[in-house]
Formats: sequence, structure tokens, C-alpha cells
Amino acid sequence: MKTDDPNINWVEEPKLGLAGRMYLPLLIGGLTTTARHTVSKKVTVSYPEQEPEIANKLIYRGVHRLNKDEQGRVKCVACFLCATACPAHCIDIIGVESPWPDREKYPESFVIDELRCIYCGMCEEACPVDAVELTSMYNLTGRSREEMIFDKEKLLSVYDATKDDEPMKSAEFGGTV
Amino acid sequence: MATVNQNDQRIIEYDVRTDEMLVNMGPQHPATHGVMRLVLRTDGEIVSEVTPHIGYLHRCAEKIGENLTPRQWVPYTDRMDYLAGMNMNLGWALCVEKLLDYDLPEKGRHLRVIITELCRIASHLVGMGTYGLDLGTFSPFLYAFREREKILDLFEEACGARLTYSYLTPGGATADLPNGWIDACETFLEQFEPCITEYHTLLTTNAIFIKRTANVGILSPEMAINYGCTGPVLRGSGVDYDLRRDGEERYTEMYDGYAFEVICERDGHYPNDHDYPPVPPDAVLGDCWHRFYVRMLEVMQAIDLVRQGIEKYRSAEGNWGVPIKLTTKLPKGEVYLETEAPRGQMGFYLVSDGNAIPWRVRARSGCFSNLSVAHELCNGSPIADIPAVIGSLDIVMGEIDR
Amino acid sequence: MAQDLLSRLKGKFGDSITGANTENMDPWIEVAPEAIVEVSKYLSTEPDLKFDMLNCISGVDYLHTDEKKAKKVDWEPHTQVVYHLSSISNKHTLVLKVILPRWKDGKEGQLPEVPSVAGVWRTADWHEREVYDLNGIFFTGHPNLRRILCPEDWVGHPLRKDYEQPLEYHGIRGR
Amino acid sequence: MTVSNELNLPKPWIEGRFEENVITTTVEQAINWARQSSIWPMTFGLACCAIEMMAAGASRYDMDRFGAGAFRATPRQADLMIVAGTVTYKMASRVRRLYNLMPDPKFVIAMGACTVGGGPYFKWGYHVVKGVDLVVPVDVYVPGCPPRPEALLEGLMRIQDKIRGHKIHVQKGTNIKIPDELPLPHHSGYVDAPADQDPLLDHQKITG
Repeated sequence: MKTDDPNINWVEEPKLGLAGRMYLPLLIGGLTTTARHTVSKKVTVSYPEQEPEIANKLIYRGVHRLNKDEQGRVKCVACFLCATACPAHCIDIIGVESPWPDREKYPESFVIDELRCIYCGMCEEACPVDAVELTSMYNLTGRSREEMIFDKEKLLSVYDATKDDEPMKSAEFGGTV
Repeated sequence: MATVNQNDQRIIEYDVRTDEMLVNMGPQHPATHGVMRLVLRTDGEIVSEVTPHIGYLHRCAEKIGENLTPRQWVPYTDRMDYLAGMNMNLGWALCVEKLLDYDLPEKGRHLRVIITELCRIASHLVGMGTYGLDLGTFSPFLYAFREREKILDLFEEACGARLTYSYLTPGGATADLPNGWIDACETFLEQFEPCITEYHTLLTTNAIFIKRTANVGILSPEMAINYGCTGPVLRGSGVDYDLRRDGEERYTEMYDGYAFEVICERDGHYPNDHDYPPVPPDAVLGDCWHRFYVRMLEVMQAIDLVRQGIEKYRSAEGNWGVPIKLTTKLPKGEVYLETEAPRGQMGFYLVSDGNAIPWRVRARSGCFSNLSVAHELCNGSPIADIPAVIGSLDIVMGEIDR
Repeated sequence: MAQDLLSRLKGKFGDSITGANTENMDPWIEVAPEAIVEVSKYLSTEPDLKFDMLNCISGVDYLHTDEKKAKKVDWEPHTQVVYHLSSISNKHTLVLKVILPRWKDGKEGQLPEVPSVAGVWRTADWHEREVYDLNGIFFTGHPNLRRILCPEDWVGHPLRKDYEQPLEYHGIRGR
Repeated sequence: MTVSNELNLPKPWIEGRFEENVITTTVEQAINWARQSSIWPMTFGLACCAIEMMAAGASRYDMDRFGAGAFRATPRQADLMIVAGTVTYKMASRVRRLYNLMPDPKFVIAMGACTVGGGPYFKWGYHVVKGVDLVVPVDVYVPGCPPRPEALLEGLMRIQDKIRGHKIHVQKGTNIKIPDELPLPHHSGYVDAPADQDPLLDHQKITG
């Protein structure tokens, strides 16, 4: 900003009185706002004791789970649609002949790398049999990388853990599955 | 005693000689809004040259865009301007729809206006909160984030994520607004309005804030246009240009039926600024204070737009627009579309050669050009003004480095 | 609008306007590389056109790496520099294109050259540095043409189609 | 996902000999308690996870309840480095330098999918470091993109568990192997060197 720029007009700053120079009115103005907040309703959610209430559990995108059908078998048919739909490429499946008569393929190993996953929900959208779903479990931490790679058993255990309070979404999921 | 000739060069030279210093306002600095490195050539306290070094967050989004289908690239647009994820999704969605010549149902259009204007409020709140942090006051940051958490709750209920939504996809939105969401949104707007007056008392009319920002970093309209600055930075310099009113036909049809005025100072005063604090005498058009003031008035404009959107959304019925299939074939051709993101014009240029994966994807970011003007604003100013100017440009590194 | 602007430019600049495409959604005008600065000066200063804002410069690389696709396509390998202009006062937009060979007169490693329009629009300074950095196009007459996004000692230009990812960088494994 | 941590520490013999409101403890537990409830994080926000880190520091999720609210700008005064955001090649040397500048005992939380393993930029991200543990040894991984502030607080609690298990000195002859030694980068990242020879052990020494 060159000082002799024609269209900048220099303005004298207003003279401040003693109180103004000591910024007293502002101190009081600012402190009243803060004082008003000390008496108002607390906003903090103290996490470990108070769990945050997730309003819409159907659509929340948390840790994955693999659903089981009525006979307790994994619902996935190893069609690789979720693996291709995933932008972060963190699902790898090995599909083999299925021992059950009514299905020709089932995943022998179904691995989701939770560390690379961005929880965008596209696998849930792409799955034709609603096998993989995102639960509303959010607080997941790990101490090593290997611990965070979820294989089939772990995903099924997440299903058993969240089976009752979160039924399978396919029936009433108002979304576009 | 020999008369000493005052303007003898040796005296001046010897007496006030201070070597120029290269100060590194490094990639890790509380006031650089992320990872940007400013190399300041300072002569004592006065900065004579500022060269921003960017690229510390270059995440190759455009190379990835050449290997993923448009539906899969939506999460990457979220991560460009991560404070306004919805506006980025909207830009990409409209660009792909322009190429596919896809017409969106009425309900989807109003849903998009509500969601993007809410996201503009959240983005300006963070911009205002961190600007307070840059200038040393901590409480506006806390109040801004408290309000923003309520908006994030609304978004979490609508699309399942707090910050990276990938909700407005090409073709519509991943899910409809759950019932009861609209009244929750209305209650939020009611209790949000008194908080705005609180921010005004804390920042806009605060003499310390005015002393730090008024008459600092003055950007003349011609220089703003020449450097390609857009958004609140351009309107803060008095240029009356807003893509929501005079942008592309496909983008402005989203807003037809909505009454709003572009926030820009026309002959001395801002539109409907009757009940806001007046412009202080020492604030010159185009300085940091005006850019901040334009953002605060845009929050009010966005509240008004969301209210209109809610009535229109209630009366609209039918389908809200289902996302396009994962592997839809893109027609051959190229298309460029710009939308008004909170920080500037966000443009997407899509070249496709006929199959599902685009040939070239280019994202033009508003902050990229806004930051390039930092040198013009900062040379000749003391070091303490650098955070004030960079904060007023309100930059986000994810969008600059892509 | 694009049709009469095209004929006007052809009248004024003759054969340095090498082509145009008006049936695409965003019609564009192709300009010869050496005439880009005069054309942009004319476009930005002409009172009724007044394209005073350069939205963005992008580099697009046209090359098919595997032969099967290369045969099926009508164009032969080249790169393009695309200028998106818009005018604030008259509210209209325009797209200019410059067609360049992938390497300067065919020699691998020699970057193609385009005169820089940083003199006309100051915003081109950074945009051209980015196109140089990612697409490998040299802008002659640019104030300081350095890499802007990738580190200074980065090898190669990532957005070219035949770019393969580095195996490691300064001891950090790439894949 | 809580980690049981009843480490078999020897019970001090004067336990419970006084009336209620006198607390007896060992010096080590006192030090560990002091350290764990005053972890000062370093403001090191790179990308979108930085916004969630700021939200965790703001009024609703309030990291200050764990004593970790004082975000220090300089690495000299910080003992927890929350790497929040994508680490790119251009930034990797800075991350390593900041890690070296931090005084001992120092901890690293890798927050977010990009930091932990390259995230969505894994496959074609030519400029992205595929996981920050190629650059600095990481103590706790917090996945998510971005992880919720509660997940970050959960990670903070894992760091506190780790501090609770620290020993001031290993008594002679007992050398109790603390189960959670500081994890070491499990591969050195040098391509020409044999990829996975045994990881470097004394990484606490400042290698500069």
C-alpha cells in the first residue's frame, strides 16, 4: 500500500478521553458479557461421565459392523461392490465358494482398515444386501496400527455389541440405500 | 565547533542502520490459520516484504480426481475448505449436474439453500472466532464455537457427520432432512440472533479491535480485481459483485424466489444496517475492519435466507433428488462453474472424454488468489499488523493447497 | 455472444486465433501461444468487453499411456492451457485456450513455453506458478517462476498423465 | 474400549494406617498423577482435524477438564503433540524437527485417518506421507475423519493411562517390564536400507 496512493484518504484518529485511553468502558463492556455467561446455563458435556446423545442413530457414520442374517451367518456375499465404491480403498475381501446352498460366494476374510477409512458411508450405500453398516460408535482409539485393522470376527463382534440398540437399517432406513 | 551537516549521509547511515532480517513466520504458528509459512523481510519493526510459502498441505486432490468417479470425489471436495464443507459439495454437485444437464427437483433446491447458508454461518463464526484469537482476545472464540456446535448438531442429524459431510452430492443429497429438523433449525435461529449483538459488543464496536484493524491493510478496488480477490475480501473493498446474484444461470436459479441484498458499501452505508453498529470514523473502505464487518452482515443475510428457505421447503413436496449412480457415464465435453463460497468464489473445471472417470478436474479456490494480495497489503506495516491482515483475509490452507 | 466475439477477434488478430468451439456448453476460443498477451491486453482494456478478472488458469495434459486407447482417439498427444476470464462490470465470461506440444519441439524434458500474462492480470502470477509446478509448462517473462505447491526439489510434474509416484522422498517411504 | 491397567505395583506398606482424610501415596504415583493431569498439547493443527481439536478445546468438549487445555504454541513448553491433519512430504521435516524440540517425557497422538495411515490420500497421494509414524513414534492412534472430539478425549485418556504406568527407576533385579513401552516406529522408512530390521531403540535421545 504505497503511501501516496491517490484514493486513500488519511483520517485523524478521534481523541480519546482519560477513560477512553485507559479503555475503561471497554473493560466493563467486555466483563459484563463474560459475567453474564458465568451465570447462564453450562454448555460443557463432561465426556467420560456424560455420553453425547446422537440424535439420529440411523444416519450417524461411526465404526463399521458386518450384519448377520437369521441363521447367524454373515450376510455379505463377497460381491466387492463396497471395495470398489470406497474412495479410500480400505476394504479388502477374499471371496470363496460358500458352503451354504442358498449362496454361491461368501467372504472368507473381510478386512476394513479403520485407520484409512474416512467414514463417508459409501460402502453402506453400495452394498446390495445391506451387510456392512456404520454404527453410531464413535470413541475408538488404538495403541498400534495392527490393533486398528478390523477383520471379519471383530466386525461381527461389533454387530453383536450393537445389535439390540441399533437394529439393521435396511428396513426403515429412509435414505437412499 | 564545526557545524555538523544534518543530512550528511554518513551520520544518517551510521546512526539508524538496522540490517534487514528474514523472519520465518513458520508453518507452525498460531496465527497462520493452518500450515502456511510467511517469510518476512523486516527492517527493525517494519515489514518490507512478505512472501507466503504454501504447499505444506498439498494433498493431490486433482490427481485423485482423475482416478475416481464424480460421486466418489465428493468427500475430497469436503476436505478442501473444511470449514464450509457443504458449499464445496454444492459447487462440485452443480458442476457435474451442469455437465449432465440434470434438473434438480424443487424440494432439493430449497434443501440446498438452507444447508449451504447454515454452513456459511458456521464458517463465518469460525472466521470471526479465530480472528479474535489472532488479535489476542480468547472469549469470542469460545462463544463462536458454542454457537457453531449447535449448527454441527443440526448437520449431524441431517447427514451423520460433524465436519466432512459429503451430503450434497451430484444429483441431490444422500438423505432427506429428518422430520423435526426444520423446527429444531428454527429454534436455533431464534436463540442465535441475540448472540450476534454480543459479538458486536465484543469485537466490532470494541475500540481496541477498531484500533487494531481500522485503516490497516487497505485494499483498493482495482487492486482487488487485478489480483482476482473474491468474496468478502472483494466486497470489503466496495466492489458490488456476488455470484449468488450475478453468477452463472444454473447457480442463480437456485436462489430465484429468494429476496436478499448483496452486502457491500454503496455510497457510504451498507444495506439494512439500521440496527447494527455504525462504521467507525477511522475505518477506511477496504481495510481489515470492513472485511470483518462484511462477514458479520453476511451472517445476518444468511439467517434471513435460511428462514425463507424453511418456508419454501415446507411447502415443497416430492423427492429431494437422489444421488447419481456410482458409474454414470459423463458426456464428452468440458464445463466450468463457480459458486459463492464463504471465503470467495470456488470454481470447478471438469473435462470429460466420455467415460465414467473424468479426464481432468481442476478446483479454483477463492483463498488462493486472496492470499496472493497479502504482499501488497503488508509491506510497510509493522509486524503486529501481519496477523491482523492475514486474519482478515480469512484463509483456509486446505482450499489453497488442495 | 461467443459467435460475434469470435468474429471480432478474428477480424482484429487474423490468423493468431487458431480455432474455436461454440457447441460445447462453455464455448472456447483457441489462441496461438505467441499472441496470448496481445489478445488478453485487448480483452481486458476494451471498454465494452472489459474482462478485468482472470478466474483461473488450468493446464490439461492430453496423452493416453496405453496404446489401445491412444489409437481409438482422434487427437494426438498435446497439452492445453485454459484461461477462464470474467468481467465484473459487464457480467459475462469467456474461455481462452492455448494448444501446446507436450514437450518443446519434441525433446523429452524440454517444457513447452507460453508467454506469461502476469503483466495483464496480477492474479496470473500464482496461477501460472501452479500450472508450471503441476503440469510442467514454462511461462516466459514470469516475475519468479518457482514451484508453489510441491517442494522446491520435487522431481517431475505430477499432473502429467505419464507421471509415476515417487518411491520415497528424503527417506520417507512413498508407498 | 477401556484398557485395564491394574499394573502389579508393590503396595506401599503404610497404606491405610491413618484416618480417612490422609492420603498415602508413593513419590512415583504422585509424580505420575501430576504429569498425567497437566499434559500441555502443542497447537499443531494441519488440516480438518485441527478444527475438531479446536472444538475439543472450546467450551462444549473442554479439554481443560483433563488439564490439557493450555495449548502451547512453542514445542519447548509442550509435552503432547497432537498431529491433527495430513502430513505431507514438505511438512514431514518440520514435524520431525518439532518432535525433536519437545522436552521429555513427550507423547504423540496421531489424530485422523490422514495422519494415521494416509487416509483417503493413500492410493494416489504422491505428496502425502502414508502415516505419521514413519516420521515420529506415535503413542495413540485416533482413527476417524475427523474423529469426534470425544474420540480425541478418549485418546487423551489412553495417554493418561500410559503415564500412570510410568516408572521413575527400575529397581535392581526386579526390572519389571512395563507392558506398554513407548512404541517405536515399526519400520524405518528408508527404502534402500533393509525395510524392517529391528526398530531403533534409543529414540528418546535427541538425534537432531
